[in-house]
Amino acid sequence: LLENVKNQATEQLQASESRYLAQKQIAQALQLELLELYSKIELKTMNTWPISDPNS
Amino acid sequence: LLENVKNQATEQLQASESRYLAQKQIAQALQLELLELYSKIELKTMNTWPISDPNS
Amino acid sequence: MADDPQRNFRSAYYEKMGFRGVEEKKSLEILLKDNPLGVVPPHSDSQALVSQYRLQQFEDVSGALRAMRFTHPSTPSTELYLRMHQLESNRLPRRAQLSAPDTEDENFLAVAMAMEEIIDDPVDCYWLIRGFVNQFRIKFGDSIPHLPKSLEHFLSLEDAALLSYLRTIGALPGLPFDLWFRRCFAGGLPESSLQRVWDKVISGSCKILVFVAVEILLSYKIVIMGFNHPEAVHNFLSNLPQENTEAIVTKAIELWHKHCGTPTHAV
Repeated sequence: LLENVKNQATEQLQASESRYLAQKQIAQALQLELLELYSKIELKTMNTWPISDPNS
Repeated sequence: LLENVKNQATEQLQASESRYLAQKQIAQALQLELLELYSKIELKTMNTWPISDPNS
Repeated sequence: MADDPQRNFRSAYYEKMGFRGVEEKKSLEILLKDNPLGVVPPHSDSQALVSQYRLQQFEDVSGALRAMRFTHPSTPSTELYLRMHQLESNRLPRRAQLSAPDTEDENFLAVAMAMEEIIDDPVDCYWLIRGFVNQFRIKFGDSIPHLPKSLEHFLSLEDAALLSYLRTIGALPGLPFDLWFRRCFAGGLPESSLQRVWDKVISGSCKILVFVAVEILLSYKIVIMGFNHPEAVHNFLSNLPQENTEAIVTKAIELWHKHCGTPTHAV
């Protein structure tokens, strides 16, 4: 019975872990996209509107 | 002992789930931020360079 | 026992706080004892894994906030904790609409600041704040709006004259209810007194907050009855003298026992 409980727990934990990792991949991709976008905006801002605030 | 193993497993699983849920919220927040930025870029593009491609 | 007993010790505590805190009676007390030696954390082998998960969660959330430029390396830690908590509970404001903290944010920040004085490690500290705030909301959210009435009730039993004086000068609605019942006295009581109150809150009673408030009023009855304006009462109670608080808390706990018996589940 103990073995059984342990196995079950391990399986659940692994499932949770893989869900976490999947979600983390997504967030990482989004974060990269965000970075890219920020630098694009700032580049444009620098090139074309040197005075304006990048966050405006 | 069995109780102990079960408790341990529950604690681990809860911590793992919490980590997963946080990651999920992160992805959501990043998505919202991206959406906002995109719409900002498009707005600027429309207003100032009507011909140019927003992704350029 | 690992090399840093304090850390394990806290891990054990915040675990209780996060998951089984309501049943634990002495949690904060245990946590905050000066000498944790001899206390073996439960399930110490699983602690490592749990700590690792929490560290990752902390880094994931704070990292995302930095990427979104909500925070930067010099953001005060309490503000970081606030944003982290907002992100985790899906209440992060839009960055374009960031405004001054509202009352709820201020309450969170006050709790965070008090917790930070107690707990050094940022991961532990955030975990404890998060646990405290969430647990408080889930467990007592419905009771909190009734606490001012409850205060009136117990004050009428303990000192009807004082109550009627407060009523006469119109000071009742202006009592610092946010400080008392939403911040749980964070920022209003010195650390050691605060810990004793929070310990009771964590073990499952928000009614202790009422009794602390009653005892504060009773202890400063003469001062309070010297004020004619509600603002004066409010200002005094919002900046309470810090000398007498241990005795006030002790009396409050006695009062709580008196009115609620063995108040394990008195809400």
